[in-house]
Amino acid sequence: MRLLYFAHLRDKIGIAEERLDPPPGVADVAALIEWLKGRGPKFAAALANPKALRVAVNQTYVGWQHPVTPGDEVAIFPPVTGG
Amino acid sequence: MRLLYFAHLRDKIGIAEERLDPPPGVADVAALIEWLKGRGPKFAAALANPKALRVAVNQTYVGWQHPVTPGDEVAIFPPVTGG
Amino acid sequence: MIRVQREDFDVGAEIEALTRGKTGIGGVASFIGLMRDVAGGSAIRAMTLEHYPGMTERELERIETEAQRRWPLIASLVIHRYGRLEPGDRIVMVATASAHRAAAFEACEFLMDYLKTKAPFWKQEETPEGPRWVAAETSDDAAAARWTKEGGG
Amino acid sequence: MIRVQREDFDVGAEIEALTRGKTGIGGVASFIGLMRDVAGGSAIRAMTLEHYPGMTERELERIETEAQRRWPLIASLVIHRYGRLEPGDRIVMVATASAHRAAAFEACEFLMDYLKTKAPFWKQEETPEGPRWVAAETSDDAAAARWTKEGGG
Repeated sequence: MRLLYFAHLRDKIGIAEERLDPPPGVADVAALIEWLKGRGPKFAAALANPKALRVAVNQTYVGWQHPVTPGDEVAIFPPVTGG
Repeated sequence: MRLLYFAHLRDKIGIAEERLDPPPGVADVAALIEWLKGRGPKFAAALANPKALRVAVNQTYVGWQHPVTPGDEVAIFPPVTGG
Repeated sequence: MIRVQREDFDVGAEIEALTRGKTGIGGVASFIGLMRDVAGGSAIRAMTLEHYPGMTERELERIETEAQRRWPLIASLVIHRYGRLEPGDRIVMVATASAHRAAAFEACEFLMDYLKTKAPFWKQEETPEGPRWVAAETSDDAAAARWTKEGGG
Repeated sequence: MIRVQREDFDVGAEIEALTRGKTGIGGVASFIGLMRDVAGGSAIRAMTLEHYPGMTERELERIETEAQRRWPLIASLVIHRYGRLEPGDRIVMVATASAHRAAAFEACEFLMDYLKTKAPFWKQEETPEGPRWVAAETSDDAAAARWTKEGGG
Protein backbone atom coordinates (compact mmCIF):
# COMPACT_ATOMS: atom_id res chain seq x y z
CA MET A 1 0.00 0.00 0.00
CA ARG A 2 1.24 3.46 -0.92
CA LEU A 3 0.56 6.13 1.69
CA LEU A 4 0.72 9.88 0.93
CA TYR A 5 0.51 12.77 3.38
CA PHE A 6 0.02 16.41 2.40
CA ALA A 7 0.35 19.93 3.80
CA HIS A 8 0.53 20.28 7.61
CA LEU A 9 -0.18 16.56 8.02
CA ARG A 10 3.05 15.80 6.20
CA ASP A 11 4.88 18.41 8.29
CA LYS A 12 3.61 16.85 11.53
CA ILE A 13 4.28 13.26 10.51
CA GLY A 14 7.59 14.18 8.88
CA ILE A 15 7.01 11.87 5.89
CA ALA A 16 5.54 12.73 2.48
CA GLU A 17 5.17 9.21 1.17
CA GLU A 18 5.78 5.64 2.31
CA ARG A 19 5.07 2.04 1.34
CA LEU A 20 3.39 -0.02 4.04
CA ASP A 21 1.89 -3.47 4.53
CA PRO A 22 -0.82 -3.09 7.16
CA PRO A 23 -1.91 -6.34 8.83
CA PRO A 24 -4.81 -8.20 7.14
CA GLY A 25 -7.34 -6.97 9.71
CA VAL A 26 -6.91 -3.40 8.44
CA ALA A 27 -9.62 -3.56 5.79
CA ASP A 28 -11.13 -0.07 5.66
CA VAL A 29 -10.12 3.58 6.01
CA ALA A 30 -11.18 3.83 9.65
CA ALA A 31 -9.10 0.77 10.62
CA LEU A 32 -6.15 2.07 8.61
CA ILE A 33 -6.19 5.44 10.44
CA GLU A 34 -6.41 3.67 13.81
CA TRP A 35 -3.50 1.42 12.89
CA LEU A 36 -1.42 4.40 11.67
CA LYS A 37 -2.06 6.24 14.98
CA GLY A 38 -0.44 3.32 16.77
CA ARG A 39 2.79 3.79 14.85
CA GLY A 40 4.10 6.56 17.10
CA PRO A 41 3.34 9.90 18.78
CA LYS A 42 3.75 11.94 15.58
CA PHE A 43 1.12 9.83 13.81
CA ALA A 44 -1.15 9.87 16.85
CA ALA A 45 -0.99 13.67 17.03
CA ALA A 46 -1.36 14.31 13.29
CA LEU A 47 -4.35 11.96 12.94
CA ALA A 48 -6.03 12.76 16.28
CA ASN A 49 -8.97 14.78 14.90
CA PRO A 50 -10.91 12.77 12.28
CA LYS A 51 -12.97 15.84 11.27
CA ALA A 52 -9.78 17.55 10.11
CA LEU A 53 -8.83 14.64 7.84
CA ARG A 54 -9.76 13.94 4.23
CA VAL A 55 -8.95 10.60 2.64
CA ALA A 56 -8.60 9.63 -1.02
CA VAL A 57 -8.17 6.05 -2.19
CA ASN A 58 -6.69 5.80 -5.66
CA GLN A 59 -7.12 9.58 -6.07
CA THR A 60 -10.85 9.61 -5.30
CA TYR A 61 -12.42 11.00 -2.10
CA VAL A 62 -13.81 8.21 0.09
CA GLY A 63 -15.62 7.86 3.39
CA TRP A 64 -14.32 6.08 6.48
CA GLN A 65 -16.02 2.80 5.67
CA HIS A 66 -14.37 2.56 2.23
CA PRO A 67 -12.26 -0.65 1.85
CA VAL A 68 -8.49 -0.47 1.48
CA THR A 69 -6.44 -3.21 -0.22
CA PRO A 70 -2.69 -3.79 -0.52
CA GLY A 71 -2.41 -2.33 -4.03
CA ASP A 72 -4.12 0.96 -3.15
CA GLU A 73 -2.74 4.49 -3.15
CA VAL A 74 -4.13 6.07 0.01
CA ALA A 75 -3.74 9.81 0.59
CA ILE A 76 -4.53 11.53 3.88
CA PHE A 77 -4.67 15.31 4.02
CA PRO A 78 -6.33 18.31 5.68
CA PRO A 79 -9.33 20.12 4.14
CA VAL A 80 -8.23 21.73 0.90
CA THR A 81 -7.53 25.46 0.52
CA GLY A 82 -7.04 26.07 -3.21
CA GLY A 83 -8.78 28.51 -5.53
CA MET B 1 -37.95 71.58 -26.51
CA ARG B 2 -35.57 69.13 -28.13
CA LEU B 3 -37.17 65.82 -29.17
CA LEU B 4 -35.12 62.68 -29.92
CA TYR B 5 -36.38 59.38 -31.36
CA PHE B 6 -34.34 56.16 -31.44
CA ALA B 7 -34.27 52.74 -33.09
CA HIS B 8 -37.50 51.56 -34.79
CA LEU B 9 -39.37 54.57 -33.41
CA ARG B 10 -37.09 56.84 -35.41
CA ASP B 11 -37.53 54.61 -38.48
CA LYS B 12 -41.34 54.79 -38.19
CA ILE B 13 -41.48 58.52 -37.54
CA GLY B 14 -38.79 59.25 -40.10
CA ILE B 15 -37.07 61.86 -37.91
CA ALA B 16 -34.15 61.40 -35.49
CA GLU B 17 -34.31 64.78 -33.82
CA GLU B 18 -36.42 67.94 -33.93
CA ARG B 19 -37.01 71.19 -32.06
CA LEU B 20 -40.62 71.80 -31.09
CA ASP B 21 -42.67 74.27 -29.11
CA PRO B 22 -45.67 72.35 -27.76
CA PRO B 23 -48.62 74.52 -26.62
CA PRO B 24 -48.57 75.61 -22.95
CA GLY B 25 -51.16 72.96 -21.95
CA VAL B 26 -48.64 70.19 -22.72
CA ALA B 27 -47.09 70.05 -19.26
CA ASP B 28 -46.17 66.41 -18.70
CA VAL B 29 -44.91 63.38 -20.64
CA ALA B 30 -48.39 61.87 -21.14
CA ALA B 31 -49.72 65.13 -22.61
CA LEU B 32 -46.65 65.47 -24.82
CA ILE B 33 -47.11 61.98 -26.26
CA GLU B 34 -50.81 62.69 -26.93
CA TRP B 35 -49.95 65.95 -28.63
CA LEU B 36 -47.22 64.27 -30.76
CA LYS B 37 -49.71 61.58 -31.87
CA GLY B 38 -51.90 64.36 -33.29
CA ARG B 39 -49.09 65.52 -35.59
CA GLY B 40 -49.77 62.89 -38.26
CA PRO B 41 -50.35 59.19 -39.00
CA LYS B 42 -46.64 58.26 -38.64
CA PHE B 43 -46.53 59.72 -35.12
CA ALA B 44 -49.89 58.14 -34.25
CA ALA B 45 -48.66 54.70 -35.38
CA ALA B 46 -45.22 54.91 -33.79
CA LEU B 47 -46.56 56.09 -30.42
CA ALA B 48 -49.74 53.97 -30.36
CA ASN B 49 -48.64 51.47 -27.71
CA PRO B 50 -47.54 53.25 -24.52
CA LYS B 51 -46.17 50.01 -23.02
CA ALA B 52 -43.63 49.85 -25.84
CA LEU B 53 -42.33 53.36 -25.14
CA ARG B 54 -39.61 54.55 -22.80
CA VAL B 55 -39.14 58.25 -22.11
CA ALA B 56 -36.12 60.14 -20.80
CA VAL B 57 -36.19 63.82 -19.87
CA ASN B 58 -32.76 65.42 -19.82
CA GLN B 59 -31.19 61.95 -20.19
CA THR B 60 -32.92 60.42 -17.15
CA TYR B 61 -35.74 57.84 -17.30
CA VAL B 62 -39.06 59.34 -16.21
CA GLY B 63 -42.64 58.22 -15.76
CA TRP B 64 -45.65 59.54 -17.66
CA GLN B 65 -46.57 62.13 -15.05
CA HIS B 66 -43.12 63.74 -15.18
CA PRO B 67 -43.31 67.45 -16.13
CA VAL B 68 -41.86 68.71 -19.40
CA THR B 69 -40.73 72.29 -19.91
CA PRO B 70 -39.60 74.22 -23.01
CA GLY B 71 -35.86 73.85 -22.31
CA ASP B 72 -35.98 70.03 -21.89
CA GLU B 73 -34.35 67.35 -23.98
CA VAL B 74 -37.02 64.64 -24.31
CA ALA B 75 -36.11 61.26 -25.80
CA ILE B 76 -38.68 58.63 -26.76
CA PHE B 77 -37.50 55.13 -27.58
CA PRO B 78 -38.41 51.43 -27.44
CA PRO B 79 -37.24 49.13 -24.63
CA VAL B 80 -33.45 48.85 -24.77
CA THR B 81 -31.62 45.82 -26.17
CA GLY B 82 -27.95 46.36 -25.37
CA GLY B 83 -25.50 44.12 -23.52
CA MET C 1 -14.81 53.14 -14.83
CA ILE C 2 -17.16 53.12 -17.81
CA ARG C 3 -16.41 53.47 -21.50
CA VAL C 4 -18.65 53.64 -24.57
CA GLN C 5 -16.67 53.12 -27.74
CA ARG C 6 -16.75 51.97 -31.33
CA GLU C 7 -13.39 50.14 -31.12
CA ASP C 8 -12.75 46.63 -29.85
CA PHE C 9 -11.03 46.12 -26.49
CA ASP C 10 -8.37 43.77 -25.10
CA VAL C 11 -9.86 41.73 -22.25
CA GLY C 12 -6.56 40.71 -20.68
CA ALA C 13 -5.12 44.23 -20.82
CA GLU C 14 -8.30 45.71 -19.34
CA ILE C 15 -8.30 43.31 -16.38
CA GLU C 16 -4.58 43.84 -15.88
CA ALA C 17 -5.01 47.64 -15.84
CA LEU C 18 -8.00 47.36 -13.50
CA THR C 19 -6.17 45.30 -10.89
CA ARG C 20 -2.54 46.40 -11.19
CA GLY C 21 -1.00 47.37 -7.86
CA LYS C 22 -4.23 46.70 -5.93
CA THR C 23 -2.99 43.74 -3.89
CA GLY C 24 -6.09 43.70 -1.69
CA ILE C 25 -8.01 42.20 -4.61
CA GLY C 26 -8.67 38.48 -4.15
CA GLY C 27 -10.93 37.92 -7.14
CA VAL C 28 -12.02 39.45 -10.41
CA ALA C 29 -15.30 38.36 -11.97
CA SER C 30 -15.86 39.35 -15.55
CA PHE C 31 -18.36 38.90 -18.32
CA ILE C 32 -17.82 39.37 -22.02
CA GLY C 33 -20.80 39.52 -24.35
CA LEU C 34 -20.14 38.26 -27.88
CA MET C 35 -22.20 38.59 -31.01
CA ARG C 36 -23.94 35.32 -31.90
CA ASP C 37 -24.46 34.18 -35.48
CA VAL C 38 -28.05 33.09 -34.91
CA ALA C 39 -31.00 34.79 -33.22
CA GLY C 40 -34.68 33.96 -33.29
CA GLY C 41 -34.05 31.16 -35.77
CA SER C 42 -32.34 33.40 -38.37
CA ALA C 43 -28.72 33.50 -39.44
CA ILE C 44 -27.31 36.91 -38.57
CA ARG C 45 -24.69 38.38 -40.89
CA ALA C 46 -23.99 41.43 -38.77
CA MET C 47 -25.67 43.89 -36.47
CA THR C 48 -25.52 47.58 -35.71
CA LEU C 49 -25.67 48.88 -32.17
CA GLU C 50 -27.21 52.33 -31.87
CA HIS C 51 -27.12 54.26 -28.63
CA TYR C 52 -28.08 57.59 -27.04
CA PRO C 53 -24.80 59.46 -26.57
CA GLY C 54 -24.76 61.28 -23.28
CA MET C 55 -27.55 59.31 -21.66
CA THR C 56 -25.65 56.04 -22.20
CA GLU C 57 -22.68 57.28 -20.21
CA ARG C 58 -24.95 58.68 -17.49
CA GLU C 59 -26.84 55.40 -17.11
CA LEU C 60 -23.70 53.26 -17.04
CA GLU C 61 -22.16 55.54 -14.42
CA ARG C 62 -25.33 55.42 -12.36
CA ILE C 63 -25.41 51.61 -12.50
CA GLU C 64 -21.73 51.34 -11.63
CA THR C 65 -22.16 53.70 -8.66
CA GLU C 66 -25.08 51.58 -7.46
CA ALA C 67 -22.96 48.39 -7.69
CA GLN C 68 -20.18 50.07 -5.69
CA ARG C 69 -22.72 51.11 -3.08
CA ARG C 70 -24.10 47.57 -2.75
CA TRP C 71 -20.86 45.55 -2.77
CA PRO C 72 -17.35 46.18 -1.40
CA LEU C 73 -15.71 46.57 -4.81
CA ILE C 74 -12.08 47.57 -5.09
CA ALA C 75 -12.38 48.22 -8.83
CA SER C 76 -14.98 47.92 -11.56
CA LEU C 77 -15.19 48.40 -15.30
CA VAL C 78 -17.94 48.55 -17.91
CA ILE C 79 -17.10 48.81 -21.61
CA HIS C 80 -19.90 48.82 -24.19
CA ARG C 81 -19.36 49.10 -27.93
CA TYR C 82 -21.61 50.63 -30.56
CA GLY C 83 -21.56 50.54 -34.36
CA ARG C 84 -21.48 47.59 -36.74
CA LEU C 85 -20.41 44.20 -35.39
CA GLU C 86 -20.05 40.75 -36.89
CA PRO C 87 -20.53 37.29 -35.32
CA GLY C 88 -17.86 36.54 -32.73
CA ASP C 89 -17.15 40.24 -32.09
CA ARG C 90 -17.03 41.48 -28.51
CA ILE C 91 -20.01 43.72 -27.60
CA VAL C 92 -19.67 44.38 -23.90
CA MET C 93 -17.35 43.70 -20.99
CA VAL C 94 -18.00 44.01 -17.28
CA ALA C 95 -15.35 43.31 -14.65
CA THR C 96 -15.61 43.61 -10.87
CA ALA C 97 -12.80 43.16 -8.36
CA SER C 98 -13.20 42.56 -4.65
CA ALA C 99 -11.38 40.99 -1.73
CA HIS C 100 -13.63 37.92 -1.99
CA ARG C 101 -15.31 36.14 -4.86
CA ALA C 102 -18.97 36.28 -3.81
CA ALA C 103 -19.09 40.09 -3.98
CA ALA C 104 -17.26 40.14 -7.32
CA PHE C 105 -19.64 37.59 -8.89
CA GLU C 106 -22.81 39.23 -7.59
CA ALA C 107 -21.78 42.74 -8.63
CA CYS C 108 -20.81 41.50 -12.09
CA GLU C 109 -24.21 39.86 -12.63
CA PHE C 110 -25.96 42.92 -11.24
CA LEU C 111 -24.12 45.20 -13.68
CA MET C 112 -24.95 42.98 -16.66
CA ASP C 113 -28.61 42.68 -15.67
CA TYR C 114 -29.04 46.43 -15.21
CA LEU C 115 -27.09 47.30 -18.30
CA LYS C 116 -29.36 44.99 -20.32
CA THR C 117 -32.52 46.72 -19.12
CA LYS C 118 -31.37 50.33 -18.59
CA ALA C 119 -28.49 51.30 -20.88
CA PRO C 120 -29.97 52.98 -23.97
CA PHE C 121 -28.63 50.69 -26.70
CA TRP C 122 -30.63 49.14 -29.53
CA LYS C 123 -29.57 46.31 -31.83
CA GLN C 124 -30.53 46.07 -35.46
CA GLU C 125 -29.67 42.71 -37.04
CA GLU C 126 -28.93 42.05 -40.69
CA THR C 127 -30.88 38.89 -41.51
CA PRO C 128 -31.45 37.13 -44.87
CA GLU C 129 -34.93 38.72 -44.77
CA GLY C 130 -33.52 42.22 -44.28
CA PRO C 131 -32.78 44.44 -41.27
CA ARG C 132 -34.63 43.67 -38.04
CA TRP C 133 -34.72 45.56 -34.75
CA VAL C 134 -34.16 43.22 -31.83
CA ALA C 135 -37.10 43.07 -29.40
CA ALA C 136 -36.45 43.40 -25.67
CA GLU C 137 -36.50 40.12 -23.73
CA THR C 138 -38.86 39.78 -20.79
CA SER C 139 -36.26 37.44 -19.25
CA ASP C 140 -33.93 40.45 -18.99
CA ASP C 141 -36.54 42.41 -17.03
CA ALA C 142 -36.97 39.42 -14.72
CA ALA C 143 -33.21 39.15 -14.23
CA ALA C 144 -32.96 42.82 -13.29
CA ALA C 145 -36.02 42.64 -11.02
CA ARG C 146 -34.42 40.06 -8.71
CA TRP C 147 -31.97 42.71 -7.45
CA THR C 148 -34.89 44.87 -6.37
CA LYS C 149 -36.52 42.01 -4.49
CA GLU C 150 -33.35 40.93 -2.73
CA GLY C 151 -32.49 44.48 -1.75
CA GLY C 152 -28.81 44.11 -2.62
CA GLY C 153 -25.82 42.07 -1.50
CA MET D 1 -10.33 21.99 -20.58
CA ILE D 2 -8.35 21.90 -17.34
CA ARG D 3 -4.73 22.76 -16.68
CA VAL D 4 -2.56 22.55 -13.58
CA GLN D 5 0.65 24.48 -14.02
CA ARG D 6 3.44 26.37 -12.29
CA GLU D 7 3.58 29.15 -14.94
CA ASP D 8 1.40 32.23 -15.14
CA PHE D 9 -1.30 32.48 -17.83
CA ASP D 10 -2.59 35.21 -20.15
CA VAL D 11 -6.28 35.85 -19.41
CA GLY D 12 -7.11 37.54 -22.71
CA ALA D 13 -5.34 34.90 -24.79
CA GLU D 14 -7.06 32.09 -22.87
CA ILE D 15 -10.54 33.53 -23.42
CA GLU D 16 -9.74 34.23 -27.05
CA ALA D 17 -8.57 30.63 -27.60
CA LEU D 18 -11.60 29.26 -25.77
CA THR D 19 -14.14 31.15 -27.88
CA ARG D 20 -12.45 31.48 -31.30
CA GLY D 21 -14.65 30.30 -34.16
CA LYS D 22 -17.53 29.33 -31.84
CA THR D 23 -20.03 31.95 -32.99
CA GLY D 24 -22.90 30.37 -31.06
CA ILE D 25 -21.35 31.78 -27.88
CA GLY D 26 -23.23 34.79 -26.56
CA GLY D 27 -21.42 35.24 -23.27
CA VAL D 28 -18.27 34.29 -21.41
CA ALA D 29 -18.18 34.51 -17.63
CA SER D 30 -14.80 34.29 -16.01
CA PHE D 31 -13.20 34.50 -12.63
CA ILE D 32 -9.58 35.16 -11.81
CA GLY D 33 -8.30 34.53 -8.30
CA LEU D 34 -5.40 36.75 -7.25
CA MET D 35 -3.08 36.50 -4.30
CA ARG D 36 -3.89 39.07 -1.63
CA ASP D 37 -1.24 40.77 0.48
CA VAL D 38 -3.16 40.35 3.72
CA ALA D 39 -4.91 37.38 5.30
CA GLY D 40 -6.18 36.85 8.83
CA GLY D 41 -4.75 40.21 9.89
CA SER D 42 -1.17 39.40 8.79
CA ALA D 43 0.84 40.85 5.94
CA ILE D 44 1.66 38.03 3.51
CA ARG D 45 4.99 38.21 1.69
CA ALA D 46 4.35 35.16 -0.48
CA MET D 47 2.67 31.79 -0.43
CA THR D 48 3.33 28.32 -1.75
CA LEU D 49 0.58 26.23 -3.28
CA GLU D 50 1.08 22.51 -2.86
CA HIS D 51 -1.13 19.99 -4.64
CA TYR D 52 -1.64 16.27 -5.20
CA PRO D 53 -0.48 15.61 -8.75
CA GLY D 54 -2.79 13.16 -10.47
CA MET D 55 -5.71 13.60 -8.13
CA THR D 56 -5.82 17.35 -8.81
CA GLU D 57 -6.33 16.80 -12.54
CA ARG D 58 -8.92 14.08 -11.89
CA GLU D 59 -10.93 16.29 -9.54
CA LEU D 60 -10.84 19.30 -11.84
CA GLU D 61 -11.96 17.15 -14.77
CA ARG D 62 -14.75 15.65 -12.69
CA ILE D 63 -15.96 19.11 -11.62
CA GLU D 64 -15.80 20.44 -15.19
CA THR D 65 -17.76 17.44 -16.49
CA GLU D 66 -20.39 18.04 -13.84
CA ALA D 67 -20.69 21.71 -14.86
CA GLN D 68 -21.10 20.70 -18.50
CA ARG D 69 -23.80 18.23 -17.50
CA ARG D 70 -25.73 20.85 -15.53
CA TRP D 71 -25.47 23.82 -17.91
CA PRO D 72 -25.47 24.15 -21.72
CA LEU D 73 -21.83 25.19 -21.98
CA ILE D 74 -20.19 25.61 -25.37
CA ALA D 75 -16.72 25.84 -23.84
CA SER D 76 -15.13 25.86 -20.40
CA LEU D 77 -11.69 26.28 -18.90
CA VAL D 78 -10.09 25.81 -15.50
CA ILE D 79 -6.45 26.76 -14.91
CA HIS D 80 -4.92 26.39 -11.44
CA ARG D 81 -1.34 27.23 -10.57
CA TYR D 82 0.91 25.69 -7.93
CA GLY D 83 4.29 26.69 -6.51
CA ARG D 84 5.41 29.97 -4.96
CA LEU D 85 3.31 33.09 -5.62
CA GLU D 86 3.56 36.70 -4.53
CA PRO D 87 0.84 39.29 -3.85
CA GLY D 88 -1.00 40.28 -7.03
CA ASP D 89 -0.09 37.02 -8.80
CA ARG D 90 -2.82 35.08 -10.57
CA ILE D 91 -3.70 31.80 -8.80
CA VAL D 92 -6.68 30.41 -10.66
CA MET D 93 -8.85 31.15 -13.68
CA VAL D 94 -12.25 29.73 -14.58
CA ALA D 95 -14.09 30.65 -17.78
CA THR D 96 -17.43 29.38 -19.05
CA ALA D 97 -19.02 30.16 -22.40
CA SER D 98 -22.67 29.65 -23.31
CA ALA D 99 -25.31 31.02 -25.66
CA HIS D 100 -26.79 33.07 -22.81
CA ARG D 101 -25.33 34.79 -19.80
CA ALA D 102 -27.24 33.12 -16.96
CA ALA D 103 -25.79 29.67 -17.71
CA ALA D 104 -22.29 31.09 -18.08
CA PHE D 105 -22.45 32.94 -14.74
CA GLU D 106 -23.94 30.02 -12.81
CA ALA D 107 -21.49 27.46 -14.18
CA CYS D 108 -18.55 29.76 -13.43
CA GLU D 109 -19.63 30.19 -9.80
CA PHE D 110 -20.29 26.47 -9.49
CA LEU D 111 -16.79 25.64 -10.77
CA MET D 112 -15.15 28.08 -8.35
CA ASP D 113 -17.18 26.83 -5.39
CA TYR D 114 -16.40 23.18 -6.10
CA LEU D 115 -12.78 23.83 -6.87
CA LYS D 116 -12.42 25.60 -3.51
CA THR D 117 -13.78 22.65 -1.57
CA LYS D 118 -12.66 19.65 -3.67
CA ALA D 119 -9.47 20.33 -5.62
CA PRO D 120 -6.53 19.04 -3.52
CA PHE D 121 -4.52 22.24 -3.13
CA TRP D 122 -3.08 23.63 0.09
CA LYS D 123 -1.73 27.11 0.71
CA GLN D 124 1.17 27.88 2.99
CA GLU D 125 1.64 31.59 3.64
CA GLU D 126 4.89 33.35 4.52
CA THR D 127 3.98 35.72 7.34
CA PRO D 128 6.21 37.92 9.53
CA GLU D 129 5.68 35.23 12.23
CA GLY D 130 6.86 32.45 9.92
CA PRO D 131 5.17 29.98 7.59
CA ARG D 132 1.48 29.25 8.22
CA TRP D 133 -0.83 26.70 6.58
CA VAL D 134 -4.10 28.31 5.55
CA ALA D 135 -7.15 26.83 7.30
CA ALA D 136 -10.17 25.83 5.22
CA GLU D 137 -13.06 28.31 5.32
CA THR D 138 -16.48 27.11 6.40
CA SER D 139 -17.94 29.78 4.08
CA ASP D 140 -16.47 27.81 1.16
CA ASP D 141 -18.29 24.65 2.27
CA ALA D 142 -21.51 26.65 2.52
CA ALA D 143 -20.98 28.10 -0.97
CA ALA D 144 -20.47 24.62 -2.44
CA ALA D 145 -23.44 23.16 -0.54
CA ARG D 146 -25.95 25.49 -2.21
CA TRP D 147 -25.44 23.64 -5.53
CA THR D 148 -26.50 20.41 -3.84
CA LYS D 149 -29.64 21.94 -2.42
CA GLU D 150 -30.69 23.61 -5.64
CA GLY D 151 -30.10 20.49 -7.67
CA GLY D 152 -28.40 22.30 -10.53
CA GLY D 153 -29.26 24.91 -13.13
